Amino acid sequence: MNYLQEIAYLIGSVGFIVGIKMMGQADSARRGNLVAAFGMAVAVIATLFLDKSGFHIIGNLSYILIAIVLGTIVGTLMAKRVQMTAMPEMVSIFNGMGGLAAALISIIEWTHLKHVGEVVELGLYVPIVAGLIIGTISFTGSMVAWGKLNGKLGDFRFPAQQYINAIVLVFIIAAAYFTYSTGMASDIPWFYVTLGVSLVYGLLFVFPIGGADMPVVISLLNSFTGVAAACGGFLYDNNVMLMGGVLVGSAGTILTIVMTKAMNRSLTNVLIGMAGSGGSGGGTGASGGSVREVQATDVAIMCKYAQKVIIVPGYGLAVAQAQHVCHELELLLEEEGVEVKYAIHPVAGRMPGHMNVLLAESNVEYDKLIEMEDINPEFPTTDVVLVVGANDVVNPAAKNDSNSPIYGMPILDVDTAKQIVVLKRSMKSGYAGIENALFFDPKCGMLFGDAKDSIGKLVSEVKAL
Amino acid sequence: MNYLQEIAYLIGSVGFIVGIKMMGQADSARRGNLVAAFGMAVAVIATLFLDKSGFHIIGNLSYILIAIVLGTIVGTLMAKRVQMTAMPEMVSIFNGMGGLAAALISIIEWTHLKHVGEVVELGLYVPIVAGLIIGTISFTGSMVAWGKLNGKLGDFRFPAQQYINAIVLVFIIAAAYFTYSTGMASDIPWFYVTLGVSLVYGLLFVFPIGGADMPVVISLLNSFTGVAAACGGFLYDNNVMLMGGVLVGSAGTILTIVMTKAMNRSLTNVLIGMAGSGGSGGGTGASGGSVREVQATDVAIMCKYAQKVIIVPGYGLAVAQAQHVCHELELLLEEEGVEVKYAIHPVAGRMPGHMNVLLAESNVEYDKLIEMEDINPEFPTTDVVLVVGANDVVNPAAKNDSNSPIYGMPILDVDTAKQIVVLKRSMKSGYAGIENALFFDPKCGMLFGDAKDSIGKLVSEVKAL
Amino acid sequence: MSTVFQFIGENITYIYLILLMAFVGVELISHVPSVLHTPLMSGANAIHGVVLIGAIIVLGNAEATDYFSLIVGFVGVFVGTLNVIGGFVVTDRMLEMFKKKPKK
Amino acid sequence: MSTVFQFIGENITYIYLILLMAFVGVELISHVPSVLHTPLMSGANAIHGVVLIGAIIVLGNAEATDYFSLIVGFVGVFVGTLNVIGGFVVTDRMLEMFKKKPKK
Ligand SMILES: NC(=O)c1ccc[n+]([C@@H]2O[C@H](COP(=O)([O-])OP(=O)(O)OC[C@H]3O[C@@H](n4cnc5c(N)ncnc54)[C@H](OP(=O)(O)O)[C@@H]3O)[C@@H](O)[C@H]2O)c1
Ligand SMILES: NC(=O)c1ccc[n+]([C@@H]2O[C@H](COP(=O)([O-])OP(=O)(O)OC[C@H]3O[C@@H](n4cnc5c(N)ncnc54)[C@H](OP(=O)(O)O)[C@@H]3O)[C@@H](O)[C@H]2O)c1
Repeated sequence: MNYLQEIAYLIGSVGFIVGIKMMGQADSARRGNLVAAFGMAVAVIATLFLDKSGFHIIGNLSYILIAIVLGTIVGTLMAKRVQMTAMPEMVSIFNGMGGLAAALISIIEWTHLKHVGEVVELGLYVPIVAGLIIGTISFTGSMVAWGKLNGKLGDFRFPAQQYINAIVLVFIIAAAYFTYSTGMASDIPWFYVTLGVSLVYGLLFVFPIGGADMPVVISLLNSFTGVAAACGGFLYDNNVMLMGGVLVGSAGTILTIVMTKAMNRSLTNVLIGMAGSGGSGGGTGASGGSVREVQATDVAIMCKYAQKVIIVPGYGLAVAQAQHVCHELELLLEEEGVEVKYAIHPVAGRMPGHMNVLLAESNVEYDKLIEMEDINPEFPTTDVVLVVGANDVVNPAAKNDSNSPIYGMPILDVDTAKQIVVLKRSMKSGYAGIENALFFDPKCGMLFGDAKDSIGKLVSEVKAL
Repeated sequence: MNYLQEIAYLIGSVGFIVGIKMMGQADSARRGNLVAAFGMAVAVIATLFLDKSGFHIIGNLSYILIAIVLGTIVGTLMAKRVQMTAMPEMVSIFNGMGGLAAALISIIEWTHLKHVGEVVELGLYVPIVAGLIIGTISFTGSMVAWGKLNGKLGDFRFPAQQYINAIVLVFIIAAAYFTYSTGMASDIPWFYVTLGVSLVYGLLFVFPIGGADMPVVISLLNSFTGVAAACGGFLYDNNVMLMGGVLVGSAGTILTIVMTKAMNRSLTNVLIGMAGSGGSGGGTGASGGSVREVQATDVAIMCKYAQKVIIVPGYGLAVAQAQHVCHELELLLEEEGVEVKYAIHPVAGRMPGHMNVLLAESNVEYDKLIEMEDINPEFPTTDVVLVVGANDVVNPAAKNDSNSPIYGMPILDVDTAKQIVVLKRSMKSGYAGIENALFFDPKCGMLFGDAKDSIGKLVSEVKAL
Repeated sequence: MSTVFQFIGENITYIYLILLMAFVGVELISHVPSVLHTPLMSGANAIHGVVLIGAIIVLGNAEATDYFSLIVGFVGVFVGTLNVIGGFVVTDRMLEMFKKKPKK
Repeated sequence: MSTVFQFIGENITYIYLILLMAFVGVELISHVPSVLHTPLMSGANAIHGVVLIGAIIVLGNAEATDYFSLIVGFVGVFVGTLNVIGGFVVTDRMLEMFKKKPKK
């Protein structure tokens, strides 16, 4: 009955790979998550009840089970209770917990080594200290990201931050080296110095980055925690930890890069904190042309007698929590025989898939959410485009103005439609902090006001007509 | 200086992976091939001059080098001399050589085992016999494929072929088992029986499959040879053979499936030889409507005064070797200010990428070859479509007629263009052996004759105008 | 230099495993539609919770009198479980919203 | 059953390597445009020529008097080299034709 544990770990590893693969396609994504969870369950059970020589119940089983049960209850409650829009915060917390676990493992293993004497084996030391440093950075970094996402922490920049951060990083590595070279003999507890400075580094690393870039940061810290888990795999010669950790490490890194690319940014650009102003700050635009303000009544008439209406949701829709009333409007127009679709820009909102999550929450059908490439050819045959709290994703500067910071980003070609109505509160700019020439387009009318209020008015006007 | 060989093998393996990855993108494909070749060179050199303990020149170096030099000369000459259109045949031969090499290795290792006595270790025997069987099948199968591709061998079907093939396969496995269980003691040389029957199976396996399906078969045999190479990797505990072999085994299998999918077939469907008639046989179509024949002069006028002409190349273009004159026509029209593009259907011709290879040979610019998804929206704004020796890939039955064998295959939507001219020799059907309603479309004119002749006439007419 | 070679040589299998797994990760993610980025991030987050297994091993090996290891290990298992369970549940909730509604 | 388990357990690293490599192969190919199928097939064909290394090992280990092994091994190395060299050269020729021409 040997080798059962190895086989269970193999199943776990394959479960992770297949799970991630399935999660990459919309129709199998949810099952993919279950497959990965199944792999995890197999691996955990194999750890509890097997060892290299066969069946063997692990020590301190009762404590372990209590901790697992507690963790399960708390984790489930947190995950179930969280609001849809607060999901990234939740991911950030859980990510931090993983980093913390990795760091705690390293701490315990280190204290065990104390009994061994002065010389530490390199093959043992490297995974311990790497797990410590990376896990700790991931932990405090995630906590800061969480604080920023829920608005508790603001941006915090200090002069020469990049250089200071680099120096701190060098110091961590030096401390880790001293820990090794002096072993237990030194007066200074270098190991705990390494720990302490890593904690600080995690804070310094995330603090200067703009709040709106947190999804990217979380994805990066996610891959850090993966690497920390892989260190544990080395340490215990445990294949499933190694495989799972490396998989998340590499997948997370690529995901981070893909995410920044979709926002037309580079990773370094995000990391050294060159984000836009975050949120709806920025200059008040008042360029050459004049703006045409429209009233809800007019818009209601336009929509009701249109053949085809496309709704372009953006960050403002999320801020205003206007998704439900937006769905109401959609249903109402459909009853009137109007064809209604949503045009989903990949980076509309503040996290990838933000709009899908939001609209799905209000029960909009998945088929109605059309991705950018597919909807762009449809605008010329569209009578009315309603731009609800979106700005950068419909900014023609991305195409025309090679000096614009968003130049080159693919956008939704709303200006080819017959009529455009923009729902926002003011002429303020969006995330990128730049003006939008679309608003000055003669075909474009502005319906000022909070998105939820405006759409609410549209609904009652359409009903009243 | 230990471990150098392992590191070289690692470099080789990574070279293979990176090479395949780069070969998957048009702009890096050629460099990818070089990367893979570099990986191979490193691995071969490491085998000649290193072993597990460091520098060590392999025995019989002179013989080995002679064989390598001979192989290099012959291989290069063959590869350089072959006509573009005969490339699949060439690949087939080389693939067979790989299979043969794997089989020869197994034969030698087996004769070495003879000295060991009656009991063979299972861990040694399995890779030897698997390499033998798979390598042999790949060898004879590839030779048949080669013969079919260059027209030396016809299709050859016999009753109940699937069952006979299955029985032969079972017999191979039984013989392999007897080889193992009786060891060297048996009167019957089971090992050589296994070899012989495998040789036959390779023939039986490929004979019934239609000549036009050979690209698929070669791809499959390709993955077989990969697996045979991986067996060698097991046998010698050699990582680069293992990795390279497994990579080709899995990549080849998927490639085979992707290829059959592009042709709207299933792999089983191909393998049990249910191909179309192959070539331009098939029924003579004469459905309800009437056909409009046109003359080269008319077509020349249409083209010359068009704004935009799209050429749809098909198998007939390859048969007629009309690529060069086609390019001439294209240049001529461009001089007249006509916009000319080529619409490339993924399975036009008889091998994937057939049209690209052919047109590239005649120096058509890569930018002018537009893939199906991208060109389909352009047809409505096109004045003249020239369908040159293509048939199935423009057959509207794939969309309209759910009983048609090609129903569901994506096609080029030429019928949305303003005018269509089809260049072919007769009303005969194409590969799928079915009628084409397009030819009866009022917008469609037929210019009968060999494609090379017809286009030649068009060229002189356009010049004369 | 030769110590580096030796290190690589001795851990060659690990290196193969890590390299291959890294390739798998990269290839799996490169072609994912951006809509699924957030759920994927969340799912990957749950997977690195496999570090829980390390915490279990630590706690399982702690002596009955080694209160430091027991307490820290207990916390480790607890937060590790949080990562795993919370991660999978949140991902499931996100993905639930992508499911196609049955047509009325 | 338990012998199967034992076999798997003893060769677990091989199994990981094979599985991962198979995943890599599948992922690498799944998204390839069909234009490149033939060159890719040809390139993969050249790569399995790595079996040449096995032939070299066999010929390298053949005794000076073992004519059977010498001859068969020689043929093996020869055909293996054909596969490798011919494969890469043909692939290169195919891909040469895909290169973008400089604009006139
Ligand atoms: N999706 C991601 O993963 C992600 C992550 C980080 C950054 N980003 C970036 O975020 C931007 C997303 O573009 P976007 O077009 O969705 O948003 P945006 O360009 O940030 O514009 C949002 C607009 O919504 C309006 N708004 C705010 N609150 C509103 C309310 N209550 N009612 C109505 N309107 C309201 C604001 O104008 P008023 O103040 O005048 O109302 C603002 O101009 C891109 O630049 C993208 O690169 C995306
Ligand atoms: N690409 C691949 O990998 C692959 C592999 C295997 C099978 N296939 C299959 O092959 C078919 C390819 O479609 P296709 O449209 O390219 O070809 P097709 O449907 O086979 O039609 C070719 C047409 O060319 C004409 N033709 C033959 N020789 C000619 C000549 N010298 N001059 C002018 N015309 C000539 C023939 O008509 P006439 O005899 O009247 O002249 C025939 O109708 C698909 O069904 C596909 O599934 C493709």
